[in-house]
Amino acid sequence: MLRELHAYMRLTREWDLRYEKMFKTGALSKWYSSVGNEATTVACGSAIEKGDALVSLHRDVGAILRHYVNIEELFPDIFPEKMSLVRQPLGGDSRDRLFRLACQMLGREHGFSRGHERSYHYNHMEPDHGLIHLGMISHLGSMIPVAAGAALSFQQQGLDRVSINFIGEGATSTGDFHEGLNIAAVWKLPFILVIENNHWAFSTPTSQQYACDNLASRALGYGIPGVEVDGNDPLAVLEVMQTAVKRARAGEGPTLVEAHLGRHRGHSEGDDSLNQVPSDELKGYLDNDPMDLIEARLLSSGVVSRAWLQEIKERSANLIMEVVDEAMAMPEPTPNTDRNTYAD
Amino acid sequence: MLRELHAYMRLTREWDLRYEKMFKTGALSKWYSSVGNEATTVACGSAIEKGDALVSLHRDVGAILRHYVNIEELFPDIFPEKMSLVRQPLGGDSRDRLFRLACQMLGREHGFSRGHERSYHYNHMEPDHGLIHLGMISHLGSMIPVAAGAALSFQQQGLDRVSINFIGEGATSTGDFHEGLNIAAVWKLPFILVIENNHWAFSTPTSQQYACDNLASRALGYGIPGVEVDGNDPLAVLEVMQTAVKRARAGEGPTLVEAHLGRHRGHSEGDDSLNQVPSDELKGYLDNDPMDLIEARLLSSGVVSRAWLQEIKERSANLIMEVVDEAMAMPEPTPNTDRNTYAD
Amino acid sequence: MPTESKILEENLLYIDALSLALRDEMREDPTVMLMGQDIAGHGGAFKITRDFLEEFGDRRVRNTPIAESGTVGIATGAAILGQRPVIEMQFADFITCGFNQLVNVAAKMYWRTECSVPLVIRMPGGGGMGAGAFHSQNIESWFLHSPGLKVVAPAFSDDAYRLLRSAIKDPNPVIYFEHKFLYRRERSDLQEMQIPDRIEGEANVRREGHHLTSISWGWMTHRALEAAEVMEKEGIEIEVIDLPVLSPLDLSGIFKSIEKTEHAAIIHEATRTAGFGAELAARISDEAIWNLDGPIRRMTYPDSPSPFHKGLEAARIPSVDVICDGWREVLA
Amino acid sequence: MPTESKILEENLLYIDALSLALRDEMREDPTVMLMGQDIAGHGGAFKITRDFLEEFGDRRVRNTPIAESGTVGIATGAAILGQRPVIEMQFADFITCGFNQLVNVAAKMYWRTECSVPLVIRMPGGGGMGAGAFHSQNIESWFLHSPGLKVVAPAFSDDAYRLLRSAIKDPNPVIYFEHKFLYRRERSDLQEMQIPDRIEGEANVRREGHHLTSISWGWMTHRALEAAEVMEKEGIEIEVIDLPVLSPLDLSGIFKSIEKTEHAAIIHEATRTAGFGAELAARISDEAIWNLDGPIRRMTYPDSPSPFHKGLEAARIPSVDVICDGWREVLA
Ligand SMILES: Cc1ncc(C[n+]2csc(CCOP(=O)(O)OP(=O)(O)O)c2C)c(N)n1
Ligand SMILES: Cc1ncc(C[n+]2csc(CCOP(=O)(O)OP(=O)(O)O)c2C)c(N)n1
Ligand SMILES: [Mg+2]
Ligand SMILES: [Mg+2]
Repeated sequence: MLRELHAYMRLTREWDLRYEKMFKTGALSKWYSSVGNEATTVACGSAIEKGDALVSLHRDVGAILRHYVNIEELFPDIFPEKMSLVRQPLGGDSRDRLFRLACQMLGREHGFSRGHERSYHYNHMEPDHGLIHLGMISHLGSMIPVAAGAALSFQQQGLDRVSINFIGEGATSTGDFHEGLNIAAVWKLPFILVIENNHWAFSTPTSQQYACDNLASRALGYGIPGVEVDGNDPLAVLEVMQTAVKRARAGEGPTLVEAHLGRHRGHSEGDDSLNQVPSDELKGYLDNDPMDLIEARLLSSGVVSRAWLQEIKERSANLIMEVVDEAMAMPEPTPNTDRNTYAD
Repeated sequence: MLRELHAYMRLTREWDLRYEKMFKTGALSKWYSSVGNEATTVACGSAIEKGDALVSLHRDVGAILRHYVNIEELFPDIFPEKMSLVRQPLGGDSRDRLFRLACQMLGREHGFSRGHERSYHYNHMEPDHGLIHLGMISHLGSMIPVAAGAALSFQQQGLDRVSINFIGEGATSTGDFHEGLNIAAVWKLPFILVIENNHWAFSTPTSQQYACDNLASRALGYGIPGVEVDGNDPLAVLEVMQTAVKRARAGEGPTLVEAHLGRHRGHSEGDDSLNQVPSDELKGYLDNDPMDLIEARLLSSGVVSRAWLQEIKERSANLIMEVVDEAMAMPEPTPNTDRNTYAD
Repeated sequence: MPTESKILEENLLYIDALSLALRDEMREDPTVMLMGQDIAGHGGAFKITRDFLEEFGDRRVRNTPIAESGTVGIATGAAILGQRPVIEMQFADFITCGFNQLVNVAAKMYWRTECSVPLVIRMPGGGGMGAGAFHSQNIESWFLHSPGLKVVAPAFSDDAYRLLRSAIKDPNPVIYFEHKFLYRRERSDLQEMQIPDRIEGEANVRREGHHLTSISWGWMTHRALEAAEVMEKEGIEIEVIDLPVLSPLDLSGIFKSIEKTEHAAIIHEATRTAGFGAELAARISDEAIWNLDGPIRRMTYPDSPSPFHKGLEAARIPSVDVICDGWREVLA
Repeated sequence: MPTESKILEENLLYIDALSLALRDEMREDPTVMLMGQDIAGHGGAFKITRDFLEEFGDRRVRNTPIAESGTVGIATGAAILGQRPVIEMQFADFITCGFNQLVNVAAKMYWRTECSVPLVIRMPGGGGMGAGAFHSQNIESWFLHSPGLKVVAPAFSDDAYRLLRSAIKDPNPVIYFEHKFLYRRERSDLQEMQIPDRIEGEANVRREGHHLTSISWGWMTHRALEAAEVMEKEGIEIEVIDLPVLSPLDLSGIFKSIEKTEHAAIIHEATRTAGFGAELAARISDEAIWNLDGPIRRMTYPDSPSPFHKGLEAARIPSVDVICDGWREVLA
């Protein structure tokens, strides 16, 4: 299980590193890095299944990759024997999804939004494979009610599916956090909200964002379970999520999860917002890089070798380089491929 | 002290009864009754002083009357000796304020809004007497940040003044409840929010409004004190409020108070929303009428006689009848008295 | 060649047309669901959903907490995944609390993602009853300036019925303005009709005339018709065009009318500046200016909030007198 | 008779004009305070308040939680009681989350209560940078249709400086649109000037011409000036009028210009339907129609969200070519 989680975390990390590099060379105008969020996001992606709704924000590519992609299919030689999977993959073409995701990042016509929308601001649905993924709008907090609405549609249809959504600790201050969570609680919607608390919102520390001891305590005010968890520990997050998912599928309503993470990067690449983070605090985060932690754990448990870790890292990086290069070669949208404002 | 609280509660009750009657005869097109809220509102009005900001909603005339009016001045023969006052009156002309309040209710030119706005939707300021009163807009929840803003202005000026605001339990579901309270907590504003929980919002019971055990528990999520109190007991409310006020004046930040009250009337007079309240629940509320409770208490403690209670009731009713009649005789606004949209 | 069509309801009250349309759609399509404050047991502030709870159950008729933003957002999510939610705002004015969800999430969703959002927001709006600054507003212009939303504002019971059903069937978010003043005042016969599954632009000539083209919607169309009677006595024939659908906008009928009348005026209850009358005047002054023989005048509410006092309010809403004077000036 | 006036800053960048105006007001008036996300230590997303925390302290320069509605509401309350808050929206687009506080609480407060609300909301808006649907919008029209708000949208550094200071002094809530595209592109000299303590309507002729009156604001005024150069080569003289203040609106200069040119066109970056261009066209087609010898054309963004892809976006924003073509058609 740890090996599986690790593989997706590695893929996620390499994904970000690639785009960070492209940002530095000017090939990309903006990048919000998810480095440091992988343990939480991959674990969350591991807790859902076909037919569940994933509603993601700007640092959740780990959940997206975990949900979209079958790692055994991507690297059949590295994972030759069947692992004891935490969850079943969705089916469908993993590599093609990865390619289209790269096109999406690069504003290409083959991206999920066909160049209309930036980065993770897209929806992707594959009804045949039970893939339901709603991306973000920029306005923070807005997706919480929308994700709860996805859960409402499951409830209306009598399905035992769940909807999960993420939120930064900064965006817990929005009215929609409150309105969405409260309605979800009253209606017992199968909804899980995961706070990725990296203790900074752009340049604003938690002390200027909220005055409570922890955000999980807000759950009490909604009459739902609230759980704090070490967001650098994917097994801990997975366990919390599995409990929450079970509860939701059983019709018992939402759960609020607060995962504590580290801030590893600036708010977006190239800004100087990391200057606001005191250096010893930053050091604490970097010393607890979830990628390092899980690799140390894998090594110490003797499941894998250092060489294996190196190989999957290189293979991940190469695969991503490949799809990004392919995406770069794809056509950009033109006014001809433009889209109507209204559905008809 | 009890006698003082009682007198204001009585004045408040008679105020409402008068308008309820006028509604029935068609002299008034709409009335939101505050019958049943008097113990809480009068106690809250008793906890503030000159220079503090009162921000009221639709069932808070008890706080308004307590703040505007000096009962000793209104009935000098009933209160001949100085009572040991809970608070100092503001000064200024009590009876004139009562008269203008009646004009406001009746949409007359002498009302605080000069006929532009309905009932309690007005502001009234008397800088000379330290009277700062902001009335409501209809949109529920909206006044919470505004009232917190009044508290911010005190903080900016280095004044030890406080701002108090009310909210129905229904309106705790609004985003502004969350945003306003959270900012107030982070900035340690001298702000007190009193939830008047009458267990119904129009026709909606609390079970369809929130899923938590009590709303005071939401305070934990803001890192501020949250207190539940029997809203039919003015002494209990007063004590809670005095603690909160002290805390606020000392710069320690906001308090959330949840006062449990009964629903005695329909949402507004003449609608049938009271039909939604189960009859035994309604009976429970009526049996615990705060007016009856405080009078029983006064009688049993032997401070006052039944005749005295009767007298103050009649005098209150008469005084209100007087000011309402005077107000009725006042001119209605005309397009000539109309007001500009912009300050110049 | 008028075909004979059956009358389904005679003299149907506007408010009853709304109930009927909702009920018919809910019976026809199990994915239609209602959300709003106090709409379940109580049947809504205006009793439009009275008895719906009993017929359709508490899953399809949901009281919401007092949370307009949350409600619009939840409805949007549910709509993307196959439900057809109809939200009742208790008063149109309260949508400001859900403004972001509406204009940024719901309105832009299809363009951004090709996921359609079949959502209807019912907006009891308009003044005339001394209900003050927060229960009287006419705010259609904000939504007409928000690409992705369709906007309707029927003046007649039959249009109200048809357009509400079409709005529910339409795959786009539709802002449905229903005028409170008309609820219990407007009646018309409901004829058997086809219910289109899309809201399309319409401009209906409600009275023919050859001197001036008058354009209005909602309550103001009734005022226009009254005023046209007055003018008739002066020998002036006003062509009264009602716009039950404001977006999408179909101006072809209006342009044709102006070819005939050479004069145009617009009446609306909304405040003046940047109201939708401006858009109509702009379209006409661009595309039909050579047919005009007079200024394009707007008779509107002034740029102020709505007073509680009925006299002050009445002085603001375009009256029959104000309308007639406006027309006379255009024709002068 | 031009008086000699001292140049305070040469070639002042638009973005620096904003910082300077804020700093000068804060130094002059201790009740001026700033609120916004990340404006304190970080100096704001655009660094406009860099070093303000150090100079003015954390009481007057406040980072807010991510809560636009709460922020506008708190600022409104503080403004009523004597503070002069200036809010920075991180992007203009986010005001939708505080829409209700703005249009219902702040805007209507003076009319309802005679309490004035001296509040400024700084709105970094506009497109041109491929920033997508939620960081590019031009939403002035919503606020122009909200009585009680004043609205400015300066195109030049000197106007930006003066109007920001006047906005802070004005007793009404002022929505201050600053264009992100101009931040580091527009420069002009700042001359010694009087700072009025009210925002008044202004329409400034930025280029004289006698063939056509062009009206625009913000970035589009620069496009208009560029396009006028092109037309000059064709022998056509465009009078370019810039509207740094949209509300209150002063059209007298525009009417005078139209008397001379007999042709008018409006350019805006906002989406078309019910954009503010419509109001201008409506006013002209009512009050100046007899002076017109051509249609009133609007060159605008189409009715769609803003694409992330720069090519798709550029195809929407009125270009010099589109503007020239529009003018040519009006003059044809
Ligand atoms: C409603 C709204 N206000 C402001 C912003 C600007 N903004 C974008 S990201 C951000 C900080 C978010 O912090 P947090 O929620 O903690 O997420 P993180 O980036 O730390 O993962 C801000 C203020 C926004 N996107 N939406
Ligand atoms: C934002 C908003 N939504 C809806 C309403 C309509 N409304 C007016 S009062 C009310 C119920 C309020 O209930 P509660 O807050 O419990 O106060 P109570 O009347 O019980 O004292 C509702 C839904 C409103 N005024 N504002
Ligand atoms: Mg964060
Ligand atoms: Mg209540």
